[in-house]
Amino acid sequence: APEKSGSGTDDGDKKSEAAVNDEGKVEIEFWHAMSGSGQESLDSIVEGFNESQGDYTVKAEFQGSYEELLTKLRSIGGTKDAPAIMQVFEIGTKYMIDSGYIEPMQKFIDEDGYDLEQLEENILNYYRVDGELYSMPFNSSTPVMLYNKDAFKEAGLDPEKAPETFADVIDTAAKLKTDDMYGFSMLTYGWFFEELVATQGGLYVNEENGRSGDATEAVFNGAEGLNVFRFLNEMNKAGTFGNFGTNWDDIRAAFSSGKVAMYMDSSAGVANAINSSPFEVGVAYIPHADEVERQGVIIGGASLWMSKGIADEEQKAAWEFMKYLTTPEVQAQWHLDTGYFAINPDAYEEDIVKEKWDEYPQFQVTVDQLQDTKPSIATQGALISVFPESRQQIVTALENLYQGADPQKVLDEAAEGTNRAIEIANKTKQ
Amino acid sequence: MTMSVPKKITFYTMLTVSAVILFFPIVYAFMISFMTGPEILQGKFFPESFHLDNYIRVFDRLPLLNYLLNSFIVSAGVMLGQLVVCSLAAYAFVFIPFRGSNFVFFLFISTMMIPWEATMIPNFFIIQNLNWLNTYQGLTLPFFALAFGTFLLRQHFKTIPKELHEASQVAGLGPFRFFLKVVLPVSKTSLVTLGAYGFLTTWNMYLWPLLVTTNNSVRTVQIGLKQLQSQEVATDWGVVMAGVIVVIIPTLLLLFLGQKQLQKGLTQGALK
Amino acid sequence: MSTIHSRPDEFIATEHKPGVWERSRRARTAILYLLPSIILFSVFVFYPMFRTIYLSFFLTDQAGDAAVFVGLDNYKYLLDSPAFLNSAKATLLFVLYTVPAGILLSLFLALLANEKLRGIGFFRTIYSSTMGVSVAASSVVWLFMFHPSIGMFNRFLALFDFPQIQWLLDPQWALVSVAISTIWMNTGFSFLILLGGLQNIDEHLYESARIDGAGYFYRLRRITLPMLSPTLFFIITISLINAFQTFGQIDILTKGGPAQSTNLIVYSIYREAFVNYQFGTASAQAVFLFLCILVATILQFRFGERRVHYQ
Amino acid sequence: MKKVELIGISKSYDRQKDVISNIDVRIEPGEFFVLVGPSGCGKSTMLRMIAGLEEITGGTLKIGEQTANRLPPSRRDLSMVFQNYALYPHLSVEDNITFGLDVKKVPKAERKKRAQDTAEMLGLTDYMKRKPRELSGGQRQRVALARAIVSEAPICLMDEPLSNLDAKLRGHMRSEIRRIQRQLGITMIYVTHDQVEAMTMGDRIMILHEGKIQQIGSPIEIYNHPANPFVATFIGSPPMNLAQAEADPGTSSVILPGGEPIRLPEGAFEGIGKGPVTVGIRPEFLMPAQGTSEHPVFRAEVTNVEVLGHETVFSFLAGTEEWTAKWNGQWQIQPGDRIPIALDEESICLFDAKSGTLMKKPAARQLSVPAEGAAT
Amino acid sequence: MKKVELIGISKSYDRQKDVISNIDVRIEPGEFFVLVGPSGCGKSTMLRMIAGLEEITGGTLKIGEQTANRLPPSRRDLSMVFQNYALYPHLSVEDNITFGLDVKKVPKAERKKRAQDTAEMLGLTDYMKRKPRELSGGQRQRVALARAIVSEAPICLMDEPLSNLDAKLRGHMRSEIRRIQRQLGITMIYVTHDQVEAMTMGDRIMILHEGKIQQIGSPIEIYNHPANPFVATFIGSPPMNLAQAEADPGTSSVILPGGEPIRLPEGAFEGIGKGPVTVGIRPEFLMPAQGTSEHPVFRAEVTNVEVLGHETVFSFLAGTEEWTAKWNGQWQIQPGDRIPIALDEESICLFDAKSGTLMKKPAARQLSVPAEGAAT
Ligand SMILES: Nc1ncnc2c1ncn2[C@@H]1O[C@H](COP(=O)(O)OP(=O)(O)OP(=O)(O)O)[C@@H](O)[C@H]1O
Ligand SMILES: Nc1ncnc2c1ncn2[C@@H]1O[C@H](COP(=O)(O)OP(=O)(O)OP(=O)(O)O)[C@@H](O)[C@H]1O
Ligand SMILES: [Mg+2]
Ligand SMILES: [Mg+2]
Repeated sequence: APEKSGSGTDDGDKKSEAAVNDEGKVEIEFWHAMSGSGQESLDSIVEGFNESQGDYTVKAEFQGSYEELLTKLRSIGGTKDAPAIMQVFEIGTKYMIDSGYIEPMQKFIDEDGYDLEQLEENILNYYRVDGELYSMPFNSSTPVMLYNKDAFKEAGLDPEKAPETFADVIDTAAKLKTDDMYGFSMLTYGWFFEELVATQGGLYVNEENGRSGDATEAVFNGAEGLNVFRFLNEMNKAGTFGNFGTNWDDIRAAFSSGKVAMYMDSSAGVANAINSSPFEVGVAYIPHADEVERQGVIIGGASLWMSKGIADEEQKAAWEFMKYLTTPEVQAQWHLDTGYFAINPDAYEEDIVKEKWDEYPQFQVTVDQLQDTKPSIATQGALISVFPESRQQIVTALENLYQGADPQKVLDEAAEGTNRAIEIANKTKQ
Repeated sequence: MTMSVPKKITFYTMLTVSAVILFFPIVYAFMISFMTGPEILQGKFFPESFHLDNYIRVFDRLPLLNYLLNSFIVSAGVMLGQLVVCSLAAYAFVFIPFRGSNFVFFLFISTMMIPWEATMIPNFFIIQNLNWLNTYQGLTLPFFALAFGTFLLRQHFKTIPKELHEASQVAGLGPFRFFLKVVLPVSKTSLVTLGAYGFLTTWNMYLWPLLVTTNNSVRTVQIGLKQLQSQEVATDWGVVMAGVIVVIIPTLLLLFLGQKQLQKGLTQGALK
Repeated sequence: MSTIHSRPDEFIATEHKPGVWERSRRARTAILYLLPSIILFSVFVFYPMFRTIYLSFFLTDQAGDAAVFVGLDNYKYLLDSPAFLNSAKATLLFVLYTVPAGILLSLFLALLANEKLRGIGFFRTIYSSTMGVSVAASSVVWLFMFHPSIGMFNRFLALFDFPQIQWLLDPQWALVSVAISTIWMNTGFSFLILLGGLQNIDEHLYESARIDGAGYFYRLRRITLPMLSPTLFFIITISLINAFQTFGQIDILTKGGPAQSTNLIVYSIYREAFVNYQFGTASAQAVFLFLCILVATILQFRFGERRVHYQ
Repeated sequence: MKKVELIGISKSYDRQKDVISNIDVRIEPGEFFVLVGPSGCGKSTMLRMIAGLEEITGGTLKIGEQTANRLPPSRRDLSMVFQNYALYPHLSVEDNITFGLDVKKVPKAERKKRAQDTAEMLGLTDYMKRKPRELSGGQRQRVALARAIVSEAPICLMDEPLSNLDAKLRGHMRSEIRRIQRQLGITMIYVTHDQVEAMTMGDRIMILHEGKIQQIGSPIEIYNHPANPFVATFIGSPPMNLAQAEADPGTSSVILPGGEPIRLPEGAFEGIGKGPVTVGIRPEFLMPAQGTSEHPVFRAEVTNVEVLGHETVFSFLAGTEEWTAKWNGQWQIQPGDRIPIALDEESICLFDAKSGTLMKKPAARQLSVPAEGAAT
Repeated sequence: MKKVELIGISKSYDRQKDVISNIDVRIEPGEFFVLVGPSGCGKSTMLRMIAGLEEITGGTLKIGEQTANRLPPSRRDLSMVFQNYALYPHLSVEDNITFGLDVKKVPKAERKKRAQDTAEMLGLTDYMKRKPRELSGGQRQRVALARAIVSEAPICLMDEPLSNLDAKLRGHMRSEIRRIQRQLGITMIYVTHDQVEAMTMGDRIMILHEGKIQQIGSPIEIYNHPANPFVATFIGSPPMNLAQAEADPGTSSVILPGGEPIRLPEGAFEGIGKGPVTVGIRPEFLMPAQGTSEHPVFRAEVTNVEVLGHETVFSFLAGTEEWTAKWNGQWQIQPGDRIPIALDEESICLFDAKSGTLMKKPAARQLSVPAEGAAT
């Protein structure tokens, strides 16, 4: 059987030598999953850091998608091949904490007296477990609803007033529907479902969304979840819902080419939607069930983790890099390049951001939605180690729903699948 | 030999229609690689102008030349390794009849049935334990033995007239020299086919190179292609397609050259 | 490598029967040639395979190590799981869609391109070109062509006022769509192999048949196909195995959806192993797939190779 | 019954050098036409052009009344035996034989019958179920032959169809092929290297050399009046003896180099001037000198002897040339012997030394059986 | 120079029927040994066993002093011409020829020289750069031949090496092969269908029939004293005429069925009793009856005539059998003619009707040249 050198439980003191490069600087690796324009921006940030000081060099290495990166981490974690910094998606948080390969961020925050107040509270909330911050938030996004203002006008609707509740959306979608255009659409992706549940204050799993202990059961098939499925089902039955699959680019292309009038997207996709659409694009909060008050959104995206068991110098380098990342200037650039939120809200005061916002006032909406979020267990997001599998269950449930299956039934099936995964995970964890 | 004119016309028509249909996706990708974002969304076929912006951006963004070179080294390495290992094995199966030959052959074939995805993780541990992460041998060695290649060559070796084997034996050729001097040259077609196959599949590999490399030193070009596509942030299709074109041009080129070589081999050495 | 020679034959048979050593001489020579393959296969295929089989009897922990022995539970679970049965069914359907059609298409192209016509080299190059396009690259292009709103297929349909098809989003169509793109991707390779086989057929046989007055299709049936049988056998076997193991295009085109309709076994294995990190069930699926392909291949060798004619 | 006509046919494989040039010949319906020539002279090429397997690079080919240059082989209605057999390796002997009938949709019963008859004729009955690779060389050739015979096409092309058979079987096959050809009135074009086949089977023989026609005529005509030294040495085995000599019409003799003059009969020099000529004489006209001979006799040293059973062939030095003589019976001659040889001067022929054209034919020598009742 | 010895060799392809059975023969070092027999009798099989290409299913094969049953072909140090040439399609003619030398590490210069010499001898010089595919049948055969010749191995096996060559070239090749074989002292085992080759090249001939030895002996011995009717009809062309007859030692004559009795010379019936015998006579001993003949003459109706140029072969009915006669010269005989034929009774041989063993040999008939000076 393959052995993993040093299984990460108690090697706190046998720390290795720090890797030093030709120029005498401590060199650390930073594994990330940023491709496309994200990578472009990230590379320039890393370059900025390397030039900003003389002691450390960070090497950013792309390691594939979030899943692929995590797979590699699971195999290499705790060995000498492991990097100092790694980017892991939000739903990997629970796994990372349990893995034992990582050094909680809180340790450095405390040692260094770093002021966490400067960072966006609603983002930190997600990554804070038992009051401790385990990883440094990095690329964060939330869902928003985009709509075609021109289509609104054509349908005789007020383009400045987007629908807010499920019922509103259903109505509006019906009005917007034409031969060529669907009223509403949503990527078949578990994240959006989680958001629509959370904004109603609904939980995903028990044990306070897994934050007060290991979750043992999925609860998303309760009333809130059912609301979401009914909402989608109603439009789908009415033919006003367009299904554009599981691919981000497909649904975006559908919107930009006028095949659908409203859809849910990530805040990170707003800029592109505006740029590539030949019509005016409106941005709105995500809808919520009529009978409840809007709670807000959960943060999505990824955060940065630090390895345990590496040389102190290397950890120091990693920490310095993370601090650099959170500066307003860097965050401002990051926000503009990618559309992800700035984790440091001061960034929004930077001139370059202001200029941009003047040009794209829609951005304001995304930030407002985040800042309007009411902190709660629901909007903090669930913590389970089998999240990826659970999301698949949701995708399957949604697909079955669109094929005409009963909302409650598909939702229960998804919960059942999730339960089994949770059960196995708990069983195999000593 | 000769063909009547109407027959010729029929053939050319069929040839052309098939060629157009078959080649369309590649042309399409080529066209898109020159388009801007909005153009693509409008679903056009011809770009407004053939500007090279997308290509410039591709090369700007990634050390693509470096990736291409790595891809080339890895693919050529795998190709050569496969040719050597597979032809040796196929030769034994066809020309050295021994007891249990069928069994061993089937054992080989059975390796084809094991989905690579299922054994990738254990293999990754092997490479890691050998300390071969970020090395060319880690990228190439696991692919040297190829049941498919052995099978392909075996099928071809079987069509070599037995008289050739006999004539060489009488001429005093040992098995290894018969292999070198007759079997390999006579099987040029299959070797080129297998070579092309090995090269191209290696060139096109993504998951394994990604897994066993952690930095750019030996990374291949398919990883670069993946880096052009985004997950949550919108993908710039023009750039991606430009990447696609850059990545497939070397393989297409190789295929064209190989094709030429094949043609020559075919006309020269056809077995009767 | 060049040191491999046949052993000098010291043991010339006298009257008595040759000994075991002598009788195994050929086997020993053969082993020398097979050794590189055997070593590599053992390390990179057989060992991981046994590990896979081993893991299939366990539940694995988050690091992918065997944690709880469950015996055949993983298999039982799979056989009860509608998702897996659906995967198995989809895989079978996919094989049915792609293999015969793909081989027929390549055979058709190879026959076309086997004619001695001016400029045939150009067509051969075009036909084999899809082999030069990686699965990833071609999937991206096909994704585009299948696009429900801006894809060329739907534009084409619109041109003739046909109803639009949700190629990759309609569970009725998704598998077919993936199959179509897969056939395209495999065409180049099958074409090359078949063309090579065709070119190896002795021209005299055709000449003889033409003098007898055999028409094109008669020659095809009575000479080409039988003489091509080793190649056909090969390509059918390979296509079968490849079809069972399709992965890349699924990952890019549909990710197993919609409604699991394209969740082929290998993709399901991948998801189970790489995303869900359930090596136990993933391994069980892999073993199951292995057995399926094994059976298909044994059948193919038993009944297929009998009809194959080697020179 | 169809005629085959070649008008100015030529062929080049590389578009540079003609392998066949300017062939003009008309093969009559029902004729047995034999094609001979040294290895590589273009015989197979010519057959293949007639069959439509090889493109004709120049000239016109007519089959029946039709111009056939571009006619596909299948529409020429002929059968062919290939030099390398071209058997279908995947079909049994029986299926190989019936392949063509199958194509022509001959009813199954008849197909079977015809195949069996032909197989029997060729001694293949025991091998009907075998694959070609399990046959001996001669058996393969017979299958190839059977395939052509069974089709009964009006034109049949055979490329050395008997080369791998033994003398006895070959003798049998010769007459069988001839019989079938006559019976069905097939137009046969037959390539062979065998003197006996050429002489006994053909209505006419065409001799090809480096792609050019040397002579066309009936076997006896060619044997007796070879158009040039090439034909003279090619037909007849052992070949005709040749030597460069001086013609002296004054004394009515030819003078071999370093040899005595040989007086030729009256009238032999009609139309021949003094000067160099090529002298030719067939080995059988160099006879054992017995008692007092009416023919000129000379002595020569024997260089090589082959005793064939019914005859003895030996070579000797005639001036600078090595000549061969053929004597009936088994002679006890040793290389080195000097023996007296009589030369039948009437059988000498003379060729123009430069152009090679036949200037003096050998005397006609038709033997006939004494009239009925003349014998004791 | 190595001897080849076959001791009780037999061979079966299907482990049921022997294709070759119980062959015992010792081929002497430097001997030219010819193997003949009808198509399919096992000649190629025997060669292939000697070469080590076919498993020997019974008996012992010795090459030199070594038991070679399990020796790999490459270590038997022999060369072979295959019946179907077995040329390497990917190599040029030159490379095909030098292939074996290459293997034996002959220095490059010598290799080239030997290849060129051989090619010249075989008339292949112009084709050295071609691939086998671009050669005519005869040219291919010559390449195969060149490959064997050039290797100068002490044992050489040839399987019908001249079957695709024309008479002239064949004559040339015959003497060349013989010359090389003598010069290098090669032990040659040579399969042929050609009577002339068998008679002129072999030191000894072995006649095989259905896998069994019929006779081994020098060519003339076999011609003159065929061991049985099979050999008698197999060697000699046209074959010996046979008929069933009654021996009557009392009158010293044999009586053909429905024919007159033929009186044989004194002593012919030594050891032969009254009863059925097989009568055999070679065609050349059925002579034209000229004037008053010392031989018995009979009249027969001619059924078929072949005029070969230097001789005429015709068949006629002798009782119920069809016999052939061979007369020198070109005879004007038509089928249907009744002609008088003289029979050289001394040349008759008698075989046991059942076992087929030769009981009466034909009279020895050695002709010799008149002693030096006897001629005019
Ligand atoms: N591979 C084989 N399997 C079965 N039978 C075979 C095989 N090879 C040859 N034979 C049979 O063995 C017999 C002897 O064949 P062989 O080739 O030795 O004949 P041969 O004397 O060389 O004839 P030919 O003069 O026609 O070449 C033939 O009847 C043939 O059909
Ligand atoms: N495909 C080819 N390409 C080039 N040259 C060829 C080709 N086929 C034949 N030749 C040449 O053309 C000439 C005539 O060949 P052909 O086969 O007609 O000879 P042939 O008279 O049948 O001889 P043989 O009696 O030896 O069979 C030969 O010199 C040969 O080398
Ligand atoms: Mg020829
Ligand atoms: Mg033979």
